[in-house]
Amino acid sequence: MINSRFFNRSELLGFLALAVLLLVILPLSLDIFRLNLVAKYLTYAFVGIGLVLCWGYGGILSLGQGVFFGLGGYCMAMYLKLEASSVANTKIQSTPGIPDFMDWNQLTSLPFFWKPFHSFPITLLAILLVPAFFALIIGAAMFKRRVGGVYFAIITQAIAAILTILIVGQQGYTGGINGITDLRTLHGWDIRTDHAKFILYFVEVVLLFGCIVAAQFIRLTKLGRILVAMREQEDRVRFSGYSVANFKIFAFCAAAVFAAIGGAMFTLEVGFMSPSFVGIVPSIEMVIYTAVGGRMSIFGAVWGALLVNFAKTSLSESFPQLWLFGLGALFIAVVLAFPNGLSGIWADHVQPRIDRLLASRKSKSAAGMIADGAPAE
Amino acid sequence: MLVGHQPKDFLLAVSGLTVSFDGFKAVNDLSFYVEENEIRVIIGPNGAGKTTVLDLICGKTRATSGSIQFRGQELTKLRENEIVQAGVGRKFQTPSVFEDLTVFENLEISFPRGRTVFGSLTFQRDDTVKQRVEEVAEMIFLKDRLNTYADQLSHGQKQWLEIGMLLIQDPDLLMLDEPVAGMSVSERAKTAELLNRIIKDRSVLVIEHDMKFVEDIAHKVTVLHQGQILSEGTMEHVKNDPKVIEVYLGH
Amino acid sequence: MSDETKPGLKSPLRRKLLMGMAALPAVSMLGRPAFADVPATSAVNTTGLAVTDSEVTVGILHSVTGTMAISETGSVEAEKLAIEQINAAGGVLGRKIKFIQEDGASDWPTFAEKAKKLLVNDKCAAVMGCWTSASRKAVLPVFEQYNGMLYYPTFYEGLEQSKNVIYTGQEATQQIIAGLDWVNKTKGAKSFYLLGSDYIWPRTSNKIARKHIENHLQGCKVVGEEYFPLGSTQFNSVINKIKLTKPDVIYAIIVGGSNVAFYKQLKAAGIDLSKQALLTISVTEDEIDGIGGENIAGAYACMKYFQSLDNPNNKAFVPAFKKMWGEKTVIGDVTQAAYLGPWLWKLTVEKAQSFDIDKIAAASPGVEFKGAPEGYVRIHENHHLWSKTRVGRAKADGQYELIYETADLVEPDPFPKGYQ
Amino acid sequence: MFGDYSISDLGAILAMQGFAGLILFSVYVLMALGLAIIFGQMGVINMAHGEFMILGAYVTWMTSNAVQHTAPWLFPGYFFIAMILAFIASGALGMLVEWALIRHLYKRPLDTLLATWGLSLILQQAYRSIFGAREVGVELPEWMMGSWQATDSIQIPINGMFVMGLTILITIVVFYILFWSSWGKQVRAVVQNRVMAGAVGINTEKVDRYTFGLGCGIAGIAGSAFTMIGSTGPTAGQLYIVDTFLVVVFGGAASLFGTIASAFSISQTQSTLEFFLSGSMAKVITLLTIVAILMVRPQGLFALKVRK
Repeated sequence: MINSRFFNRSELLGFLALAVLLLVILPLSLDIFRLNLVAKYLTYAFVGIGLVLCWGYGGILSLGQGVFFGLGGYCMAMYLKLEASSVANTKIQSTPGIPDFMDWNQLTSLPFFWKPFHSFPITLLAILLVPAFFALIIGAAMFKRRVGGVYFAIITQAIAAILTILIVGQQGYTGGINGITDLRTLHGWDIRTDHAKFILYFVEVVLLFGCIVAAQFIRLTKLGRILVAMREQEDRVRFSGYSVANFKIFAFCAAAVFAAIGGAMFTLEVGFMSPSFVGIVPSIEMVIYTAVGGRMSIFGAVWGALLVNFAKTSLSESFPQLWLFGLGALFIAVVLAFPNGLSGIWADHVQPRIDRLLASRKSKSAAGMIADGAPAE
Repeated sequence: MLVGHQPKDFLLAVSGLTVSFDGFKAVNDLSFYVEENEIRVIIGPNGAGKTTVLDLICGKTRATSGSIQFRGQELTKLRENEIVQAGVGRKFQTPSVFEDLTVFENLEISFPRGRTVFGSLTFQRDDTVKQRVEEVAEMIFLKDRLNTYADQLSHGQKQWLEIGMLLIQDPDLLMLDEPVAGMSVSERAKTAELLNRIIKDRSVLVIEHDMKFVEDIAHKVTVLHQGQILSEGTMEHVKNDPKVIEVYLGH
Repeated sequence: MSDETKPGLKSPLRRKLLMGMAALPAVSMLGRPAFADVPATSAVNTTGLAVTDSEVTVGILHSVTGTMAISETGSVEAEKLAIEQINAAGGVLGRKIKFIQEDGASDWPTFAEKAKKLLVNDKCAAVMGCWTSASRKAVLPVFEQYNGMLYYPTFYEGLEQSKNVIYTGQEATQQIIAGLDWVNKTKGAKSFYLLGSDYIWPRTSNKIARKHIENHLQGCKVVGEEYFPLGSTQFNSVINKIKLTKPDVIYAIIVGGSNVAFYKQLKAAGIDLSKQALLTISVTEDEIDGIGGENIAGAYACMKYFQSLDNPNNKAFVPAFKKMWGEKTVIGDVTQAAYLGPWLWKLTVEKAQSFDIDKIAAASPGVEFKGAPEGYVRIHENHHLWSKTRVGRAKADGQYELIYETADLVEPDPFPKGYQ
Repeated sequence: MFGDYSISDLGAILAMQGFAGLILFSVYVLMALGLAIIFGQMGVINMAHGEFMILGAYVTWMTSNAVQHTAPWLFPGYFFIAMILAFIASGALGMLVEWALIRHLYKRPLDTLLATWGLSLILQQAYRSIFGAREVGVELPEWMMGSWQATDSIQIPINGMFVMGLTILITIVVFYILFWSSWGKQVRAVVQNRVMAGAVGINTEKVDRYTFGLGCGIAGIAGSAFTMIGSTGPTAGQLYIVDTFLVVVFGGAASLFGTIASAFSISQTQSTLEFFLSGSMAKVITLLTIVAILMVRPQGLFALKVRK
């Protein structure tokens, strides 16, 4: 029977390979500096997983994932900033006990929407719920009215632009273009030390695997199949008795929550949050990572985020001028020749050989099937 | 408004239905009634508005004015999925199946359970589902292809699959848009056999050009012309209607 | 297409040649320092920095790609020039400076990431870098955590002070107060219209300007204050408002590409800068290159350095810079401040007789650099520089002519009382 | 804020403010026309549109330098040459891109978005490598600077009028090409039914290529005109892209008339808001309004009602 197992064989191999790489090989072989870089790359993998669900499976291309990444990141940053702005730490300010940038902007008390972020549980809830709520509003407004495809992409892009201008413009409340910086401790635990970075890395990897499993679960339920069905024949789904809009809203909200978790982890790993992760350019870059990894593959998205960012760091260290040429060309190549990205190449060219080598007579893997199907549009 | 008819008497009561696209009235003040277990065929020349009528009933196109009552429920105010849930099934002219899914999955999606977001997340593929899917697959001659991805089916098989997807919905009113178009002769015969089987125990609204096929199945025929009813009645009656002859032969 | 119009093509090639030449003497001296009194490495480097008997490694951390590359190029060039000159003069404590350059790519986490690389992996003895406040804010925790030393060249909003940073540009009060006093005194200006790009430096600077205008200048008032998104190119509405309010002075802190649009539209709207006083603290000679001298001629800028300064240091500096980077390059305030970084570091190291960060941080206050192109500068206890404030008037050829300079060095005051 | 001013002052401001809105309107129309052709007519989402504009700006800059060095007597009129060259350069690059990239993606509109984003990265870096990271200033002939003194208190910028005149001219030409020329009929035929158009003997590939080239060429002219009011740097194109797309989408993608109407309403809203609020908030409110209206009316202001 199809789909009777949670992971099929190649997916299980992919999962194990990733687990060995992230949990054993990288921590053993990299110094803490490089490991922290990997942790930074992996925060984009969260966004990628969400994009696979909503773009690869649901056919909804959002160019505004930076909004959710940013919302999650800002929620976390607000909590950390409040902790760093204790009265003792800020006694040279004219109003001690509020974040430094508020003091510079003549605020004399904490704005109301900052107050809940004194509490860690509320912060955790906010990281998940604020972006989900935001996505729900956007999604409900757009999908109920059947705004889709290109229009959805452009409107999400506009929303990313609006949020950036707002954050930059309201610097007394948001820290402006500098963002929220100088974050120090989480519940009294100094997150800047090497030791903390090491632990945070593992926390993040575990969360990432949690998200992979959650995404895989969604993919394997009937909802996952409806998403695929919807991408191809939206009307047929509608005339099979489903509210297409509700399913799209769900996929969009799920993607938003994944992105927000990534954003919150980003704040913890990097130690600050700024509007430069909210805008259009980072949002499109997140789509690029996903496309390069393979928009149809959850693991592909993780690999895409890792490899593109790794290439970015190493190429920009040695050939800063060439980096943008390389990225642009890579991207065009992926779109033109390999619409399913690295995972498509793997499924089309590498996996069959392995299968032949193993002389396996099993039926085609699910990943291979998807790669054979029509591209997303 | 409906003199002499209680809407309850009919399964489907279309009255005064009008839709205009930029001033062009594709369907103009159309009224007709379908009874329980009736098989109604709509015929008419190209551009007569046949497909538009089905689009209007299933909610794909919104009516400019008029009403569509299904078991006394006003359909023009419902969304497509609500219309389906009310018991109206629709097959499109070109086969629309989910090519990236297997035959089994195609049928399973149409199974009328777990149609909400939460329902689909918790949907279990239990024995009832499997049984029903296999049952329908057998009817549509695809029993041995359950694990085949739909993009590998032939054109005729896709048509069958789509009919099967409707069948598993078990609608009270089944609307078919040229179900035998584009089929080979042998497929056509098989399809006719299939249709004859599935139209039992429910009302059916069919658009078809194949007159032989129409004669075989139709209880009543409605002839559309320029968005309006030209003639309605038994096949015999319609065939001999001078207006129909005029329109069909006058061209 | 003449070569002159394509500085971008020309300079990389030239740079390579020059770097190659600069490397030659360093190679020939390997192993044996040229100067007799070179202290032992173990004595001057107790914390494991990248210092050998013949070499010391510093980092250069600026954006060479992305939107900020436009601004930061000049700083990179100035820092490389200073390093080359220091090496030619015998290096630092007898050690040649070797630099590792990293690209911040106009992306703040990348700055933090590269800063960490320079400190942790490369063990740089000092880093010259950053331009925007956002990038500095991003790297600051890194420098404090790993105890590095950053020489930061840009004029900025103040409100910061760190043991691990030497601010070679002006903090806000140094740039603003003397300029406002001057325009009030000599031009009799009473009403001011404040403009800025929408981020922290213009906002903080305008805040200081407003407080100074309202509290310290007799009978003066602010008649308008406006902010525009970064990159905005539409200024017609605010120009109309300026015409409506007829301020004595337009006080403009607009940055980047928006400047071009602002000054072109100002000119096109019939505002003649030779009659309408405009004072800016954000337009250096670098920006005029893009704006076009004819569009901004007549405007006043308040800086600490102009390329046209007439003093012996600058007369040596400008030709050296042009020799290295091309005849067409211009030198703005920040470029000069970036040039100070390596020199101040060298002087501090020699004063401390050590490369250790803690000793440098402690030795910095009081370090004087008499060879600065802007004239004499000195490091304050708060790690900012004592420097003069100057007012220049823009000419059509893209240069400023010096109109006024403060008699004495102005004390840096990053947390100005009464201005917050 | 109006307390201190006389009625005539206010009248003058109102006139100038209206004019500022009109200039912004012209800018939006120039930006959006090319995109409206490419996106509205061909369905291609060209994220590199801004870079095509910047190419036009660089061509103008090079022309201005070349003319100054070789034929200074030509300088007062060089702008016209520059615009033609900008059109040719951007148009030619556009046709090359269509051939190399876009034609493989007509069936995947969202993928054109991704591919052209890659292209825009490459173009940005190319500009940076060729022209340097710094912004370049284009010197204008003297007659284009300054303003026309309409009354004592009303001054109208000459280059603003020039941009407006240019916008009207280009709009007329585009409308002529698309709606009255036989080539325009071919374009529309291909847009409506590619297969059918091919069947009746229209060379659809050629039509696609020239349409794309035309859209990019107009972007080049827009970039050329922008050197009068904006800046020219490698990444300046990115600033325009969201605004441009919103103008086109808000107008109703398939309708050129809608593009113009939407450019008008957006520019007037923004310039009025700018007068009462700060530039940042004006921008936020304008964008929010557009997004909100698009949510209520996703087809934009002017949508062709088509039978689906």
